[in-house]
Amino acid sequence: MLTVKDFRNALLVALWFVFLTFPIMVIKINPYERTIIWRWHNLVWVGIGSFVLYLISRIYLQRKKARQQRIRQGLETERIDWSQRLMQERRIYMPILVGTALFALAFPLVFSTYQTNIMITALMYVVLGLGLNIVVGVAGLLDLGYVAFYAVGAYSYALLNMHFGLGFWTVLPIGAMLAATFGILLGFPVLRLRGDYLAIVTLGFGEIIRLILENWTEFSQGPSGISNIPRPGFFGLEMSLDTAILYLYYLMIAMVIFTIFVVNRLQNSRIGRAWFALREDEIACQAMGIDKTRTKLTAFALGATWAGMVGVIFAAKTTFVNPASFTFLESAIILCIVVLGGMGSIVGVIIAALVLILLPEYLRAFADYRMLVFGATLVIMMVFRPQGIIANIRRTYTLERKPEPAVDK
Amino acid sequence: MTASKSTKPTMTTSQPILEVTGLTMDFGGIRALDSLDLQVREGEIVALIGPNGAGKTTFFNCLTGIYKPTGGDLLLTPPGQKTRRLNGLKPNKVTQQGLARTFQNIRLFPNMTVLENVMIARHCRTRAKVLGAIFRDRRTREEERQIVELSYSILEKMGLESWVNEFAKNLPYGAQRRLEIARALATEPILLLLDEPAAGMNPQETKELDDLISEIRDDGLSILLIEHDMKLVMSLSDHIFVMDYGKKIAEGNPEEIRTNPDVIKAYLGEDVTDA
Amino acid sequence: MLELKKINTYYGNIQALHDISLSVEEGEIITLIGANGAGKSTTLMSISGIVPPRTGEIIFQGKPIHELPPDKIVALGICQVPEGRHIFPDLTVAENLDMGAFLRRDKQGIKEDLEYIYALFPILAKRRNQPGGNLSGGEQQMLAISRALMARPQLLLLDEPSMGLAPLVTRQIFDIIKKINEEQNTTIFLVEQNANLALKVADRGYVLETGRITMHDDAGALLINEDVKKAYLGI
Amino acid sequence: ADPIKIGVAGAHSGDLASYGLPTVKAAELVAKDVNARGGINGRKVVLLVEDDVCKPEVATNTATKLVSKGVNVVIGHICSGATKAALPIYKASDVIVISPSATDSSLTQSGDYPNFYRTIAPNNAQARTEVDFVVNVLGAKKVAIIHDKGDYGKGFAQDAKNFLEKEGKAKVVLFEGITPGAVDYSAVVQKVKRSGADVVIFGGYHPEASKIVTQMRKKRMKTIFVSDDGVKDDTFIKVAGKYAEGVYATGPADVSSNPITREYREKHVKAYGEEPGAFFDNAVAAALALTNAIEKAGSTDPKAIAKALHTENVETPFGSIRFDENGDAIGVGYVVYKVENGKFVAVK
Amino acid sequence: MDYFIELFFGGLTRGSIYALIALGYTMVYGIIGLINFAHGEIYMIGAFTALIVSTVLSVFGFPLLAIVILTMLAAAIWASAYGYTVEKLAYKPLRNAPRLSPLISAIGMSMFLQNYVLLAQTPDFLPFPALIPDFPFMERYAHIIGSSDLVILLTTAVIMVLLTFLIKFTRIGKAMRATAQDRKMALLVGVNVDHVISMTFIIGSALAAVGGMLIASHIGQINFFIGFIAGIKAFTAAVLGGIGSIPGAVLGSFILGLTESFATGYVSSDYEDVFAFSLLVLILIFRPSGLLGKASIEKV
Ligand SMILES: Nc1ncnc2c1ncn2[C@@H]1O[C@H](COP(=O)(O)OP(=O)(O)OP(=O)(O)O)[C@@H](O)[C@H]1O
Ligand SMILES: Nc1ncnc2c1ncn2[C@@H]1O[C@H](COP(=O)(O)OP(=O)(O)OP(=O)(O)O)[C@@H](O)[C@H]1O
Ligand SMILES: CC(C)C[C@H](N)C(=O)O
Ligand SMILES: [Mg+2]
Ligand SMILES: [Mg+2]
Repeated sequence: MLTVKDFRNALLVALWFVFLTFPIMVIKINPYERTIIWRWHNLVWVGIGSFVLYLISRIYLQRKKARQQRIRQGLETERIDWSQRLMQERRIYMPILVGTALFALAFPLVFSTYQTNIMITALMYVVLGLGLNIVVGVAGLLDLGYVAFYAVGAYSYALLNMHFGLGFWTVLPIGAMLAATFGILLGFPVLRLRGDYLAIVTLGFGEIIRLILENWTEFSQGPSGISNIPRPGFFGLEMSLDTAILYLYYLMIAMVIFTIFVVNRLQNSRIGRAWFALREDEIACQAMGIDKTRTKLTAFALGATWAGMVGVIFAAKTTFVNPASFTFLESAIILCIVVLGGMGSIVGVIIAALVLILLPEYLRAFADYRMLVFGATLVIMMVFRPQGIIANIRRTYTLERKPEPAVDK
Repeated sequence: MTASKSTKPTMTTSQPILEVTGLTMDFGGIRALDSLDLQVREGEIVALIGPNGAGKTTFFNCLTGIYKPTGGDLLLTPPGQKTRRLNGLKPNKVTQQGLARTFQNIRLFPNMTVLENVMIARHCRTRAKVLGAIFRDRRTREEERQIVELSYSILEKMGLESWVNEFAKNLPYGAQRRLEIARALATEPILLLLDEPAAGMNPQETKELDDLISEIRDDGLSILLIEHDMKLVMSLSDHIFVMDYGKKIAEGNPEEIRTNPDVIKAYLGEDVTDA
Repeated sequence: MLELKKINTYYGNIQALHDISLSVEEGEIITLIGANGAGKSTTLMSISGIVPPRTGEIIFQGKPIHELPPDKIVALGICQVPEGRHIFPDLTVAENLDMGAFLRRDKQGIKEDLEYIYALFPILAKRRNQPGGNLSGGEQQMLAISRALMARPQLLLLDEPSMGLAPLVTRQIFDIIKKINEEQNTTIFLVEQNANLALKVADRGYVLETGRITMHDDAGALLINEDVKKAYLGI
Repeated sequence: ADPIKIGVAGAHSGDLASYGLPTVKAAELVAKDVNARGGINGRKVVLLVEDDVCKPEVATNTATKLVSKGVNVVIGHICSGATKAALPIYKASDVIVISPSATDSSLTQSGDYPNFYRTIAPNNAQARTEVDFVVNVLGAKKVAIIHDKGDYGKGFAQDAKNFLEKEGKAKVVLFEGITPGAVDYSAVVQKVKRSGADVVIFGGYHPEASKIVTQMRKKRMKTIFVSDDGVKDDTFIKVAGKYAEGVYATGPADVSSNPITREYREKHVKAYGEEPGAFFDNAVAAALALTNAIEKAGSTDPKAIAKALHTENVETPFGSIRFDENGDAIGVGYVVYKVENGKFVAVK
Repeated sequence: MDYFIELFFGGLTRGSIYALIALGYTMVYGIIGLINFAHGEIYMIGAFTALIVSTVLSVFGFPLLAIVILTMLAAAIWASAYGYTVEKLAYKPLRNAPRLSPLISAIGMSMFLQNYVLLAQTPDFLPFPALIPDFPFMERYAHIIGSSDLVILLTTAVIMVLLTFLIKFTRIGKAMRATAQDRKMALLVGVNVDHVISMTFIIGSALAAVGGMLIASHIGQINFFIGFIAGIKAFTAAVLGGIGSIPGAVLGSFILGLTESFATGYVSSDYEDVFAFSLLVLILIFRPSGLLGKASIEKV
């Protein structure tokens, strides 16, 4: 299968990486003592590693090519993408759906409080992902400052609770509304910016919010943050930690279901179509009578609403907020969830959120290699599935003589 | 189209529905439109021809709000209604007033299905809001049903019904052109603007397009057409405007234009049989 | 000069060309006609190496070129004026023309050719310092053809040069095509929707239907062929 | 008998790992000793080490994980922010926490966290020491205070400002936060210069401190630079080089002559082949205090342990200590150091 | 007045630093429309390589001048090699992918490289030797502008002129512009697009490395995270100036540097970044394509 040429290339690749990583992998200096440690063994590892990886990638490519060849010769039918199959065949996805639902319900009963706690975090990111998905995936507005709205939600609860003693359930809608308001305030001036200009402005906005929280001590208690935020209450019931986490878990499950329901309906509505169209071609969109600014604002504000709600939940879950939780990296992770999941695809976003949030958590055993692996995973996933885990499928309509739309999703 | 519009217009006595006076458009130093005057009457097919770069597309862009004209007036008078100015309106407002267009370079929504492409065009004639979309109340459901039905019937008429669930980008070129027209029709326009609909079509396909455009007119729409295919222009138009350097250099019926020496010199060339 | 031997071209898994074989002799004008989506542009893209064929061979002046990258193919003297013109929008007209001569190094020759082009299309001379993106459709088409000519190609591939052009200009362009062919002895491979016009200037013609060559004859003969008339000439 | 589970939480990976890892090692060394002695009251000690990367939101997960594994007591967390986020979870499960390094004043002084103890003095004690030094010893009349906007640096700076203003002996002429990681601090430095301050008090860590000192000296400014224990780290001197000369920094009292300190530092070198890192002594103190308290309490009942912590003295690298009603270690304080000839030397 | 001048020069230095990084951002963006988040990491790797090489050289007893020159060369070479490899691994396979996929790949690359250096070297700050000595003739002005500030300013100016020349008048420059505007057509006029894109990454990375070395020597310390913050600021500067435009990147950087300097000097450094980003928002509201970016009305 592998030819001599492949081996020669592998050797060249290995040599290149040996050269490339030489200063950083091999030489370790101690600038204080002015001593140098030469770690030649690293060189060997790099060489062998890149040699093997190259050969593996060759084999993978060859296999893929061979399969295409066979398809062309009619020896093999084309494999439908598994994600498409998953979504289209009721026979497959119904059992999965039921299974997932049962698993989700039983989860905290089967696993430890810690696992449940992690899962709550993951579920929060599911909702954040779905919220940002409206903005980025559906409406095509690249928002790198989504975390700002998350912060607005979290601080709404922290501050309103601290000053006025408002409870979780009161603040949940208030936080959502405040975030939406911020979304609209920001959206007005900047939404006419194109693509990446919008991206950097939203990034800036995210930073501005965080810096204000950090510096305006009188308002937000600055970097030391606000602590002792109460967990969500349940008719004034005293709850132990375990129960509180259990309660929060089911709350998040409900929240996820609610979000999926709303996002799904929105996508398949008049507004959802307008968002998709806007992503495709703004000028044609306007020529079809769609108010660009207003449609974008709606998407922005709705996305922010969700961030606001999750923000409130975040504050309630950690019982402590400080500005350090709302850095650009957070926005980047949420964006990764959306893109990795497959822009505009609800199921994809859910899977991606679970993977991206649970992965580093379970990789914790690898300690230092965790973020290295995380970064590499992002790159590899994108290279092999650039359209995301599950490419979005547009709703199709079946029309009989008497047309009646039927949802195929 | 919808039943209300099926009365066939009388050709000559009808009112102008579009009245353009002194339209001027400058790009930096370039004057792309130079006090252009033009009218379209109800039920007419009016052609706009002229050399490349004469400003025809620019005129469409001014009309539909994509460019803001430097000067002049754009007046629209829907049949039986008051006259309104289109100057400075945003593109979406113009569409709402009853103007719909196609683009010289096709601008479909490539990753949406054919049906959805048309459904989008119903946006400006429907009202469902966020809450309606979430709760999907009776009115929203009814509205959605109507959108689908109407869009489908338009596609049928354009001979695109076999493609409904196909991505727009996967359609053959000719079908994409037709889809663009279908999409424009779905906005319920009173005046349809077509920018070189026959470009890239072979003579056979052009002939089919000819029939299609006449049919649309027979449904009661007025049409303003930019086209370089003289066969199509001559056979379809009731009235022709000829532009050069942003100015009108001639107008008249096809026969007058065909023999107008200015037009021959600037645009047609000596021998018009091939083109 | 150019020979396509049983080429098969794919977009992903969709096959656009099936066993296309054709040949072009030095100094002639051949034309490829066919309906929308027949695969005309794909044929040209395969020759230029942008969408290389998966199987089959393309031989240019005795050398196989189907595995060469596009820039090497251009270097051999095959230039294409693609469908939709593809003007560099932010380069000026002059810079666009300059890009056409990207692979040439003879400063003097480039200068002469530039003069020749400005004489051929005076409007381009007038607009030489304007960004190409602001030109009208017709002006852009002229610029696109001129840009290809700046490479002094031996084989010029033209994809629907008349699309969107005023009748007068269309005729001008066809005159120029003939002129280039005669004066500079440039071989021309013309893809056209306007089959009437194309067959009139061409020596030979091929008919392409859904990715397969279905007919091949002298241009004159095709012009009077009943099937061709019905399907492509709209008569 | 069941082993006693001691959680060790803090930053063990990422950019702050160097603050957290020495604690793990300290805990390991102490646990080894205890187990070699046969454990506490016959029960072996096991360590549950968990990483929180110094992030509050991660710290809550870490804490939950430790609690659900049934820890009896926790050594950690390392950063004040993370500690604040984690404490309510321990509190809800009645777990005693003792930190070697979290210095935020409110952790002990707000009364919110009765289960919290620490073997390092709070920021305001440090600020107190520093302000006294600046005003009384250096005789400063105008003081510029800058900080790195972080929870630690700003907290400290704020405390210093409060003390200065309350006493009114010196004027605070500038109080500003700088952006950590910025490429250049010349504007702030100019501003300090213009303010005419005789002394700069900086709250934050050594990377920023060395940048600022360097830029000040490069601009030929002679303003005295005084900073906190985030700066009292040999790395500071190494990075700032000659510009470090004359800089003052507060830090835990020099305990290198204490036999316990020496003992554990030697053990560290033996076990890991290098000198221990930041907060090692504090962490050893924390581990010793905890194990001692459990032993004295005779059980892992939190109330009993708490009582022992408050009442029973224990020998640590900082001498014989116990904890006051807030949870601060009595007898652990700060002294002022000055960089002289490339070394931190305690100022008498 | 003195104070103003001091702040002004401080701002200029800061601006030059941003500019050296911003140029790479803007070039890559101009050509493949990608916000190359990993660019900041290339800058960091350049600085690390410089530190390693200069230490090794000085341990071996090379004279200062030789150290400076060899270090700069080594930093540029290795940073270019990283830039080249990153493009080949993480972006090239995504040429025809949806627009955001390469962006995520870039974010992943950025995390990977940060942690790679963290693991292979150290998470701690390391002192960086002052490669630029204090020039005696600058002593009189030392309270206003230091020797390394001067060198940074001059380097930026020279690089900008060279780069403008490269883009405007050389073959590779023309090829870059053509590729940036229409990749398919560039192929059809005979441009080797892969080669041009690689070259863009190589040049941008080399610039970043030079920047990394100068800045590290100016500040006197580095760690694995320096690329991130500087990268974000540099990117902001590039957008401010009109992304894709070389002079724009430099102008944007100076404006950003000066704004930050004056904001700190006359208002408060607490809100230094708030000022920077607010300025960005404000400028983009009035000039949606940045200061020198083309205000493109799309022709339809
Ligand atoms: N956005 C713009 N900026 C600058 N100049 C423009 C712009 N749009 C059009 N022009 C100029 O205006 C003139 C008219 O262009 P327009 O596209 O309207 O021509 P046209 O009549 O549609 O030509 P064609 O038949 O070739 O499509 C041209 O010279 C063109 O260069
Ligand atoms: N980039 C692409 N991806 C997928 N399919 C394509 C692509 N380009 C063309 N096709 C398909 O390949 C077939 C041949 O297209 P091609 O553009 O070669 O036709 P053509 O004969 O040039 O038509 P036209 O007259 O419209 O220019 C068509 O079915 C088309 O849909
Ligand atoms: C030095 C840091 C690791 C801890 C710091 N003392 C704090 O309270 O956050
Ligand atoms: Mg036009
Ligand atoms: Mg074609």
